[in-house]
Amino acid sequence: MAKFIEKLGTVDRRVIFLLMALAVILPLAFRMNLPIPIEEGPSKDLYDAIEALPPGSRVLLSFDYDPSTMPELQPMAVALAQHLMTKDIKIVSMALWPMGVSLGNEALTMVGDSLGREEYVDWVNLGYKTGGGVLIVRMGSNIQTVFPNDYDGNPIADMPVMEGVNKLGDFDMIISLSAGDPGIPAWVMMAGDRFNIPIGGGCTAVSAPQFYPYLGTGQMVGLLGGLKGAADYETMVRLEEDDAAPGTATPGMAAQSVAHLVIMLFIIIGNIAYLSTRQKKGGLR
Amino acid sequence: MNWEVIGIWLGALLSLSLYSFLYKDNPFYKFAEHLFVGMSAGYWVIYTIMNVLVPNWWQNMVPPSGGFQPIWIIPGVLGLFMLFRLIPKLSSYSRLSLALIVGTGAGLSMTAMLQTNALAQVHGTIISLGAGGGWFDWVSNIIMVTGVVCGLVYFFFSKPHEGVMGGAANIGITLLMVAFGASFGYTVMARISLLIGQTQFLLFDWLPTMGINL
Amino acid sequence: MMKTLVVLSLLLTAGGALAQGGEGLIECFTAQDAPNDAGGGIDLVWTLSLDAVPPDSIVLERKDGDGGWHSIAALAPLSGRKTDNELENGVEYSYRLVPYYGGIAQEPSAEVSAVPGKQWIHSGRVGMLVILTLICIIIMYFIEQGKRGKELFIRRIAGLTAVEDAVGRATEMGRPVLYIPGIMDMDDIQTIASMVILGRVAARTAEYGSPLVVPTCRSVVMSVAQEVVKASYIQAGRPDAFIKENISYLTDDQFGYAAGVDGIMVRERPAAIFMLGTFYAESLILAETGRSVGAIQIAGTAMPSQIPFFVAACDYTLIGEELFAASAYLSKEPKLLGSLRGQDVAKLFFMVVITLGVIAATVGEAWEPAARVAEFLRTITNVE
Amino acid sequence: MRLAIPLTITFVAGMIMILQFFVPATQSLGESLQEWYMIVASFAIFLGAMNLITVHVHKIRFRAKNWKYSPVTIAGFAAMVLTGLFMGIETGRPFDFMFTTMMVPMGATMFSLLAFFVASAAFRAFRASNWRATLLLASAFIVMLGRVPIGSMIWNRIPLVSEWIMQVPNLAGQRAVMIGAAMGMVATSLRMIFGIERSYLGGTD
Repeated sequence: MAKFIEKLGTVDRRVIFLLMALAVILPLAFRMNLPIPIEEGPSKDLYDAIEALPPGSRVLLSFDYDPSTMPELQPMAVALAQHLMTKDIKIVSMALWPMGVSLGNEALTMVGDSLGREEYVDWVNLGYKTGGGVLIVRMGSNIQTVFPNDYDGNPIADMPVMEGVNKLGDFDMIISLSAGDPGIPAWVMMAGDRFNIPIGGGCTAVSAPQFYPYLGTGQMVGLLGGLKGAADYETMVRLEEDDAAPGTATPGMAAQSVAHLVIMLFIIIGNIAYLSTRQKKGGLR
Repeated sequence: MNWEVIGIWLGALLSLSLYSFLYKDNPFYKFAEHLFVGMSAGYWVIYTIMNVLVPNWWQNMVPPSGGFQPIWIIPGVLGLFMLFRLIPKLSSYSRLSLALIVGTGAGLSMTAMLQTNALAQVHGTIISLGAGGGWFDWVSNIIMVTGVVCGLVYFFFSKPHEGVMGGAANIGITLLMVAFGASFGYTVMARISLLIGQTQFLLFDWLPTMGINL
Repeated sequence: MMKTLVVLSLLLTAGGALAQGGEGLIECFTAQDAPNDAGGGIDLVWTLSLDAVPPDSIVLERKDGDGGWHSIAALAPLSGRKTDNELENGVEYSYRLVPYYGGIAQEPSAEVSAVPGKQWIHSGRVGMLVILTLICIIIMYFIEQGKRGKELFIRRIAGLTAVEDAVGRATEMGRPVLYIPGIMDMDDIQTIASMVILGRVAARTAEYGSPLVVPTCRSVVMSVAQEVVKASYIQAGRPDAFIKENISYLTDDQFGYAAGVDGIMVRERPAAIFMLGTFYAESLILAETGRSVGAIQIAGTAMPSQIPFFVAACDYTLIGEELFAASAYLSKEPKLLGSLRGQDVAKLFFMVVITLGVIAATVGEAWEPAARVAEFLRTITNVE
Repeated sequence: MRLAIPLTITFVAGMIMILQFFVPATQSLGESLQEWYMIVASFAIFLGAMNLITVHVHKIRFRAKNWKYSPVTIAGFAAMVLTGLFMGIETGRPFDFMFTTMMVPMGATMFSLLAFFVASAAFRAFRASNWRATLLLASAFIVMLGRVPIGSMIWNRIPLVSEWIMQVPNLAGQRAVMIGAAMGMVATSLRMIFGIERSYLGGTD
């Protein structure tokens, strides 16, 4: 037995890989389901900040990600669009990542169609321009010079949704769904800090800790972190709107939990094995 | 068989080839890896031409509405200098372009870093230890402030970490370890999410094309 | 603002109140030059009277050169502010607001005017300017001190003492050294720091004679790396050992790059791997693969989110600022050591500001003057 | 003196960028400079592409190890560039098709390899070998528990503890790293702008 435990401590990493694969595949294939409790936290903060906006407010939604982070960020895009549109908030969207344009369009069209919101009146997608932080600064003085047309080439000047929106300062909130650089830091630095616009965001779980300082200093009003954040938001939006379309984040959470448990189990096994070897060696470090 | 199915199969086969790397390096991985490097390099070339060089340079210099803006010759020439690296005799011209890139980057990040990563963080740390009111808030605030200060002591390079300095640096690095652990733990979830996304693709998009419906 | 809204909505539900013209409806309508801009902007601010029914919309009009009024924007009734942009500096502009009820224009508000101009100093950034100047002076002073030959101490940095061993080990095993400079371009300061360290590492590999492989994710980085390594080999008197092809470009794509570098790792089996620069998600893909081929790994980055992965998977990790200290440590060049000393003093300054600020804020809860000190420190560290 | 001109350019460009941050009146100058910089940096992509192709042609010609895969790289590159240049990049064109059906899944797959690597790294690195490592292990473990519903089933305070770790010790640690690194970056930028650091230009003084 002792020998077996010791062996576990140096197990080939391919065994770990195999178990991880099973931990994800099985719950998905058998559609396991687990409930999600909602607690106070950055996800709730973002939800509340949007709840506090009056109807007719204007929000800039920036899709700063690409398909590689879709599993986490796309459900957020859908849930946010759902929330904003139900509240009659106008959405102006754009992308700092080229691939974000079509992903954002997918989410906005889907939600817009289901809620009967019209493109150019209730929402618009300005598309992508390169430049990151620089682009944002330029939008701070004038949006039209940066985006004369939307992604489809329609001039934005005559769109009802753009009425009264000339520069970043005219937005009531900016939300960036961010997978890396450029993303939330650029918005916080170049828009939030410079023009005093509340910044909200969604990001992959990995980058969330690095944005906690922004939450602490109030540079951001709220944050959705990873699939958990997306599932939180989905749940909150659905509490409000029973007929909202079911999200994709919630089923994934089950697989998530099982895989988490497997990793934690590994850590425990690794430590038991380690401690038993150490004892054998007479407590040497 | 239609294009959508072909697309799903291409994606699935390439994904599986890359996953095979987890077992060990093999011809499937080598093939997918070489293809990925080549295709993505090609993608970025086209992307740069279509999204930067054409709209931000060419169309500024020769606007579609007519006319010619000579000022835009300068960045064009500096850009070409960059390519002079391919010609050994002229390669030193590329330094001019490099100088512009580095200078702009340095100036921009100097102010941005100081503002967002230093001053905003210092600003956020100037709190009253009693903020929040309860005894637990006191403890949290003290840990926070001591943590930041001791963490900074750890990054002192010009003094040996001995005595009081050593003690503080020790607290600092300990706290950094807690932070790294937390950050790691927090991330695990995201990484699994990605695997979930890919697994969903294989299970629910690819398998059905073979008539397997889970 | 909140109160206005509440009162307004109460009035709305009560209904019945009469539509009103701009004179009585719009209060405190002011125009002034937009602050901290490059000119061409005028800020217009107003509030709606609490006693009136809010209009359906408000149209902002500007008086043009010919003396006529022209509508420049239709605004939501509760917007309360608007900046008019792209005006000519130094020219006086006049504005008025016209409320609309049910599509019918009412009496316009009183006229206000302002002259747009550009500002020569951003009022919200003066504190930062002072601090930046101070930091720069401190750093430059210590660089001068270093140049003048003042003896400067530098503490041991574990990851860097290992550089020599790692390169030596690669030579003994007859395997290459792999250097990964991160995935960002030359405008990134971490990449620049990485290039400086690459120069030092190349000096060692030139001396020991083990091949140095540098795959890059950016074209500019590739050409800089070639220059830097070549210079080191020439300096070490081994220009013949410099192989330009070993420093190559793979792709700008983050994961395409990761796939390529993973391939290089398993096929070239480097004995030492350096990962220094800006890394994102690819950090652990590279570090775990490097680990599996049994290489000594020295990593370093200032990306807070990636440091934990390097700590977990590498033998040595340069944390944050240690990456920037590396070039000074490896070269022991006096001006770089001086710069490092200057950075320390700058950090000391921030520590003092934090400590003073926290004490003042804490004491300030009971004693007013201390609170003012804390407020002052908060103000100078606040940047708009 | 052949470094004098590049060093001057670095100095001027750096100073303009700093100036435009503090002096609103010079903002447009900074904006043009950044536009230029973007264009210049973009030209370099051809340099990289040339290098990639040369390296692989070289491999094929000299029958280097694994040379048989080099044509794959060249073909992939050519396929993207040629379809992009001659058939357009709009949705539905071959360029876009190859991008969405091949590159995107490959990128996502490489990214998702992390799930496996995170597991193996955690298994190996998180050992209670000394008290500091134990702290690292403990904080990682608690935060992991706090991120899944099972955590709150074990003890309903776990999400709160995990949140506290993220908001207090983690925040303090991140701040220390950020402030320290910012000083390193400011000093490095300063040395670049004033030409004290110039090894990136190649050659020696």
